[in-house]
Amino acid sequence: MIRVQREDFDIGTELALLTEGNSKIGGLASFVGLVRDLADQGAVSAMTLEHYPGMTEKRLAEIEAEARSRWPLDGVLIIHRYGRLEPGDRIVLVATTSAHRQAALESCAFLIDWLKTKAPFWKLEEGAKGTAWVEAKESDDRAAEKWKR
Amino acid sequence: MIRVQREDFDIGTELALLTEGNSKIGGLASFVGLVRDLADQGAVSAMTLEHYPGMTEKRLAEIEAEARSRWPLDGVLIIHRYGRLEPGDRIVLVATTSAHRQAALESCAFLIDWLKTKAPFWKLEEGAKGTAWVEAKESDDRAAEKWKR
Amino acid sequence: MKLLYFAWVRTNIGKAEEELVAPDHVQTVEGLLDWLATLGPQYAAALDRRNVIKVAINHEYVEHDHPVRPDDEIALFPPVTGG
Amino acid sequence: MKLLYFAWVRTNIGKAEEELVAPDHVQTVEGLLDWLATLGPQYAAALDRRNVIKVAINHEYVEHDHPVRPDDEIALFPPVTGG
Repeated sequence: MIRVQREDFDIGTELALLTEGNSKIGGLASFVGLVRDLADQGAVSAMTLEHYPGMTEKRLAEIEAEARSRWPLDGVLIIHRYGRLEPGDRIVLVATTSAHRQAALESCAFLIDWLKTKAPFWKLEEGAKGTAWVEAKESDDRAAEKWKR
Repeated sequence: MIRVQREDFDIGTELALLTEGNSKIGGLASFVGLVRDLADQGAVSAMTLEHYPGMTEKRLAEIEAEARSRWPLDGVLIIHRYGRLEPGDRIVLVATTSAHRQAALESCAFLIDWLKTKAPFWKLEEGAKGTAWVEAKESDDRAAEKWKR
Repeated sequence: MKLLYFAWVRTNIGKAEEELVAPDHVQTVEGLLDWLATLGPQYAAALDRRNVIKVAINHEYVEHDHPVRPDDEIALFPPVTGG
Repeated sequence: MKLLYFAWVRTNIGKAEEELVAPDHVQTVEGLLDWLATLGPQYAAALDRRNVIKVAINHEYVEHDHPVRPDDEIALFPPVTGG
């Protein structure tokens, strides 16, 4: 399931929904990305996440479909927020459930790595010296590369 | 933090505690292991987890220390239950937080892989034909092997 | 065609979207970017780092040699930084 | 020494723990296992798959050539299956 929303989400509620009533699940893996406070480096006190409505949902659905084609998954959940967020705020939740532990763990890492290089979101950071668009990181490209087939 | 307990735990509460008040955290990775219902394979309707009180806590603390030596982690949480559990019940929670996504994801996978081959727990399954001790899996040994240095 | 701009492509050009009718010789993304860069200094600045600009046509990523058509929705943006 | 048994080592031997005084020639885990196997058919059965038996002395994993001492807490169990 894909959700792109301005509102916050509750991790416990979301993960509970993903496993509820399905006792074939052996493992639930999840990752939550949060806004880091880099104020001591003169950087972020807050950020605004821009996205491309319409394309975002399609690309996330495609990433979910790719994960399902690679691993035997029961549930897949991706929630990504947009709008203004402050340090400590949740940005993204990805979670997967499977009968098998490795399938859940690997697909969860895959989802966040691919999302980071393929889903149309951009971060505008507010720092001491004004705002600046975050530059894409090579380390994120390398993380996505390792899942290439 | 290490907890070995008979009682269930609430995933949302535990993960919230792990991030609360620390805005240096960029990523929270977690894994929950659950009792699978294999009744259609004539196997588990329930299981009992035995452990070695005293040694269990020490080995889990050692696994946490090993993870902290390999990755820059803020929080580490391992909760493992013992006693009788039924299909759908939570068995184990491992969770890690870090400034960096890959550190959280990798250390979370490491913790559950090592725990599976090093922490003194044993599963006694209740099936249609009585009880049987679960045999260790080669796939778990291989999963742990990949973290060897 | 409908043009959409995001992140620093948007802030450089100074608008989020516009309807444009490209001249007939604009047949590919490459040609479109060449032509857009002539529309004013803000376009030239936005498209200066040409090789990093990502392009999506009708919500699908495409390469710079992809054809463009009059009824396409074409989005131009920097490498993504979500997650 | 204090012996602890877990999982099928425990259910085969029929008890969870016991205090035993090993003869002087029992100097290593290997020697201890040899001697235990002579204590009765249930011990022999529990220790039959000798190479898979894991051993912890005072809560630390040890190999079968590790020395044993009279005041040790020695646990014998199958490969672990938690998580």
